[in-house]
Amino acid sequence: MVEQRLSVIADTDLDRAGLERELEKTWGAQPGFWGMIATVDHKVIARRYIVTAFVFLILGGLLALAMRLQLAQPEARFINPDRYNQIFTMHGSNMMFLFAVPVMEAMAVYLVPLMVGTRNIAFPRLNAFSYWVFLAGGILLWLAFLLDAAPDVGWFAYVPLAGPEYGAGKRADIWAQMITFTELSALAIAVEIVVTVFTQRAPGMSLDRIPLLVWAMLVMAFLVIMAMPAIMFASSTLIMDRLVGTQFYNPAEGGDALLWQHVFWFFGHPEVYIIFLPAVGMVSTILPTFVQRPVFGYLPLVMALIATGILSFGLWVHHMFVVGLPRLGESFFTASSMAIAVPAGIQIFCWLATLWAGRPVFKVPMLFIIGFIITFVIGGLTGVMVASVPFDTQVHDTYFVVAHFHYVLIGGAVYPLLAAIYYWFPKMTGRMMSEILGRWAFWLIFIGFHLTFFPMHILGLQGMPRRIYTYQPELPWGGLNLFVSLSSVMLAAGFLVFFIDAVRSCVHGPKAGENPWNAPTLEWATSSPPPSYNFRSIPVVEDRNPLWSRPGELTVAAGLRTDRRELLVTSVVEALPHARESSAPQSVWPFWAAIATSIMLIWSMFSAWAVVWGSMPIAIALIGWFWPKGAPEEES
Amino acid sequence: MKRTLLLLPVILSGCAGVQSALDAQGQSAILLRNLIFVIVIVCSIVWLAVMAMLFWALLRRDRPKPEDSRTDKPMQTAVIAAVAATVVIITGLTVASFYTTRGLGPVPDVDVTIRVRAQQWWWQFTYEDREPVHAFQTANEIHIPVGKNVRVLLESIDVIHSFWVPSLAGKQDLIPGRENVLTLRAEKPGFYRGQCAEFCGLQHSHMAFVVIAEDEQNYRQWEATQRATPSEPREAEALAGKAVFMARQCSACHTIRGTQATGISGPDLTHVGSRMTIGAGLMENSRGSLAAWIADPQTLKPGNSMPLVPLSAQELRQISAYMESLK
Amino acid sequence: MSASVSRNSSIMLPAILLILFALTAALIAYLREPRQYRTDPPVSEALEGMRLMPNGIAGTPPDVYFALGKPYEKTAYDLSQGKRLYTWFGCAECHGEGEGGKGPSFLDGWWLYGPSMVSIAASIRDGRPHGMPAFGSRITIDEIWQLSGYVKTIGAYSASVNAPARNDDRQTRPAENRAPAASLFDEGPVPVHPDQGPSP
Amino acid sequence: MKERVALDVSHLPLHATGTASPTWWGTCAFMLIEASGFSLAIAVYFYLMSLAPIWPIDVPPPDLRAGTVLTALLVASVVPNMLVSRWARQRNMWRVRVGLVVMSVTGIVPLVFRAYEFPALHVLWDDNAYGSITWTILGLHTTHILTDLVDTLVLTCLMFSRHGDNARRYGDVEDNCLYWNFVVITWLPIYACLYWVPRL
Repeated sequence: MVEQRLSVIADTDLDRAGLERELEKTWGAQPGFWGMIATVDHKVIARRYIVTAFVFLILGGLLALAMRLQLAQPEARFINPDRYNQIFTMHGSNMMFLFAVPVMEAMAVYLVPLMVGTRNIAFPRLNAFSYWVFLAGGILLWLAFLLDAAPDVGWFAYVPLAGPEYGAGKRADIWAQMITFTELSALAIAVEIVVTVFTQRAPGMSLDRIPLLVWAMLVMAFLVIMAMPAIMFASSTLIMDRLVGTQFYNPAEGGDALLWQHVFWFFGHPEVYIIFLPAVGMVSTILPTFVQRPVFGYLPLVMALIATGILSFGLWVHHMFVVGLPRLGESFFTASSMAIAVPAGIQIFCWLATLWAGRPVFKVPMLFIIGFIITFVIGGLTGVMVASVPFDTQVHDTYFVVAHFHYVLIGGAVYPLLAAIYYWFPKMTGRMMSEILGRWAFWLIFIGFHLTFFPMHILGLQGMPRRIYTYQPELPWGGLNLFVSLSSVMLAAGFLVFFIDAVRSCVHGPKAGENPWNAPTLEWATSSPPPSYNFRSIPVVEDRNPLWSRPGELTVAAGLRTDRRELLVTSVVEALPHARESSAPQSVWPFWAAIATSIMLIWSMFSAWAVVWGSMPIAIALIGWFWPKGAPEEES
Repeated sequence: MKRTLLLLPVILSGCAGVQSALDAQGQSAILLRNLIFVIVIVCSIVWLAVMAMLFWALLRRDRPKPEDSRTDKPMQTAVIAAVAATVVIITGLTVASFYTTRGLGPVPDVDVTIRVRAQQWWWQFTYEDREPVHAFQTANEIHIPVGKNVRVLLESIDVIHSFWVPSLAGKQDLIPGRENVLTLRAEKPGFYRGQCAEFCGLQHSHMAFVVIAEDEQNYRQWEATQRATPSEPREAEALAGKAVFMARQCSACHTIRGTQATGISGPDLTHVGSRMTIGAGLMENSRGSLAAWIADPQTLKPGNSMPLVPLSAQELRQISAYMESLK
Repeated sequence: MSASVSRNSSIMLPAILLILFALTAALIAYLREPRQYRTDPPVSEALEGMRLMPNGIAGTPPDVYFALGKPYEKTAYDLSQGKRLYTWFGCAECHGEGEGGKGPSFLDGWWLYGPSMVSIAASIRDGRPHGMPAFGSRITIDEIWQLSGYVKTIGAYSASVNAPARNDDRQTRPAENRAPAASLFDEGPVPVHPDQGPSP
Repeated sequence: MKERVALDVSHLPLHATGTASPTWWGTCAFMLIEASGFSLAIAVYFYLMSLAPIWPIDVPPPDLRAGTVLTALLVASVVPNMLVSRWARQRNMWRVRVGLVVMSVTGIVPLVFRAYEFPALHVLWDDNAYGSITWTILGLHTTHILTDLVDTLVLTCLMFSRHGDNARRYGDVEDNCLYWNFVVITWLPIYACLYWVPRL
């Protein structure tokens, strides 16, 4: 087929404009609806992912406000208990599986290829597939909620409450299958990230020159790969118990209710770090830009990321301190849960040192990072508290824990995420966000957050359990609950300002140049927003902060073809160029494969035979996906 | 009994510490509260120290040039010192919690053994005795002697629940297919509220109970009363209520010892009139609240297992009178 | 994929998507379960009004039963409540887990008084000759309907996705949602069981 | 920004092979996911075993014949598999074609024995927890054999089509061989676990 082509075009034969034209012709998406469905551009898919995830954040936030309305006064009748249980289950599942994990992965999908200096993510079609599957899972869950069939068993779905005997109807099945959808998409992205980082880094970007965000995303991807099979196993066995009568969780037939908790938390604890590590990477990447100094302690920071990743698999039992496990085991898990504070401490101290040595510029992303440090340290310290078995027996499943994990998840992950949005918004859209609205958003969110969640520590110690839809007027919780409910309005207002700013800036924001913050990493070496091919020429990296070491100049590689989607494959450790590999062109088959997968997964809530019959369309779609079409990308 | 009734308004008017880990009145709760204070104080100091470092780092003047590497050495030392301090503190807290756990270990001498069977959404308590005839059942309320070790055997007959009386001890789950044990020991007489702390379905919010700690003599007296079969009601209305109770759906689910009511799916009502609350801590026990509960349990506690039994107003009055008479 | 196909598909695709979405919605809507915890006293009074044929087999359920949308044999919640009541009211003492004992079996697919809801409910409420006691004074009418719906699933001829699954207990037969009666019934004609009490 | 050319890559091959190829790394990542799944399933097997007073619950240990023959077959299949992999590395079209046909057959035969393995367990998936976990593990492994078989069949068709003679196809064949080795290797601990642990 090579001989049929008129000529092979290499970038060295063209001038700048001609090169850009040729690259756009090869990499650009087809116009129209069809092209939109078929696109495999990592930036387009990541933008969709991010927008979808933020839509789920808004929906989840509205659920939280509804819960606060119900709890504002004792014995309120605003929401009935059945709906309330659905709401808090939806809030937790939605925030964990449809917002936090996907949004962090979406940031990785957007940023990792740009930061390692390549033209697209590895397995771009898998990437498209992953988005469609995620969307289907989200729609399934929310549709169920609208139809009064949402799961009502908590985001942790403990058996036997979620099991066949006590979980009547399809509610728990919908939860379990939503998990399968989102885990499928998460696993796909994890594989892409690992392979992108291992094989597609710009020449010269050896392991010790990888940006910290990319390191964080790499560790996160490994956590996904090792932890998510556990929840897949859990949700599948739950559905099997409910549908075909397996006995995994039936103590009378040799099963065990605690088995669920072990498997769920074996996933559930790493899950927290799947959300938190990317946030840490964001902080380590944004902070140096706003102190105009390289981060202090690159190596300890990388080691801390890896150590956190490894330790996160050794502390799932601290979610089960009150189930009556042997004393010795509990002591071990106390020690390991406490030990994870050490890598967290290393990170905090390295950031403080960076701040101390640099010249801080107080722009909005920087404000969110300072807010993050203040808030996350509290969350980390309350984490140390609940890691202690005796302490935990008093606060487990109370509002103290609610306060703790909101400090960790909002303070520890959402603040850095908002910083990241303010920081990379100019790169993603080509426009700056408003500094004034940004400050309003920050202060409203920061103050609103603390006023909302700090009193919950006290409520927990005063004996208020979690997941209650109401409480009696005789109990001394009314005042604080009202206060918390009012404060949550302020927090919500902060997010409202943020969303207004984001939408407004998309259209009216001042134009951003290539590198508005004078940042050191490669994503700022291309135009804002980046073209479909990311970089005109693949950069060659000679330094950890390539844009600072040689201001105004970029060393690049030449000799890539432009008539097919071509990128460089480099070695794992040294990033020496190995080959010019092609990247898959766009295709609609990932979309059809996702539709076929969705049909199979939803059908399988009703009949086990769906696994057999539903697999056939999936197989057909996958064959269509991989069957060669004679495109230049298939040459070798 | 009179004392109980006198104190009733006190507990129901919500005196602080009714159900609070900070208002510790039991042996283990006191140990736990001390540990909580120690850890919270240590952590607060750590947080203040980190904040001091943060603000110093943010606000200090004379900044070195970015390429100046003379600051690297002291920074390295400072970070290493801070990490070492973290390790020391973490180790200290681990040791402290280890010793607290040891202090909470099982005790050899037990004076009272209570078997708890949690179910959606109430608590069944059985006071065990070597002679089975002396064992008796109550619901959503236990009495314990002050200063004595009480062993609580925890079982669940449906989903997972958690037994938690914060003023007396930390919580412990009740898991179907397993049995857990908890020791309670109240150091002061009083009323301690407990509540289910593991999400157990629709009415998880209304699954409370009361622990009444009283001195040995009062406790023995209460125990003797509970063990006895209630006498025939004297009031005519209550007597009529008994007839209605036995003829209608009530007796299919509830037991009243000494009568033909032997249902087992609802709480044992043998001495329901002596209890402080009804509906698993939902309402104060009075003739009026009993009537309200029996008239429409599904509005007061939607989804609970007690059905709405159609009764005439007169029947309702009679049954409530009968319930109240069962002291 | 050729250009012409793709042009057609660009019109077809949104349609297909919408249809899929609507189908999913319809499927879930069909299975939605508005859970009713409280039966209004007038409704429960009306639920008492079933009319039975003189021979005691089959009859007409009250109008309110249809007005409610036949919840007791359709919604998963009511069926699972029925299953709990089956244990609580000691049905298993005579009928086992459906295999029968002193009373007739439900699993064999034979219904002495017909498989209609109204005759099952009437059997429970009013009792039957040869040993089935009347539970009308022991169980409220909505509970009787819930129980009937459940009993019907035990002996159903085809599996229902709304039927409860296995209990967290010893298993003595396949779960209701896998239609144990159908599978056992398929094993061949079952002779009249003299041990399960006489026929009406 | 000014660009300075520091590296010329025009001499590099158009396709990465072996461990340099992203597909190879992708296959490895998926194998890691599945290995996590298998390890977890085996961990659950031992967890349930530790709870049971006797293991297997209520039934004799599984019959060895079908499982052992299958194990022998799988281990033996590694030889042709390695040969196909080597021929693919040498880009020997005809040998690869023949080898793939052999491997397709080698994929189908274990499935026949697998069909006898399920009854050899003497337990159904819904009898007790032992049955559930053994059926799940066997089923999980069967889907792996099936997936690889479908992959091999499609590849065989591809190699006989005009798309066959292409370095990418040879790379795909190598990855497919790698995956088959994974399927065989994961089976060994599962075999030990299902068939020999109950005999200890």
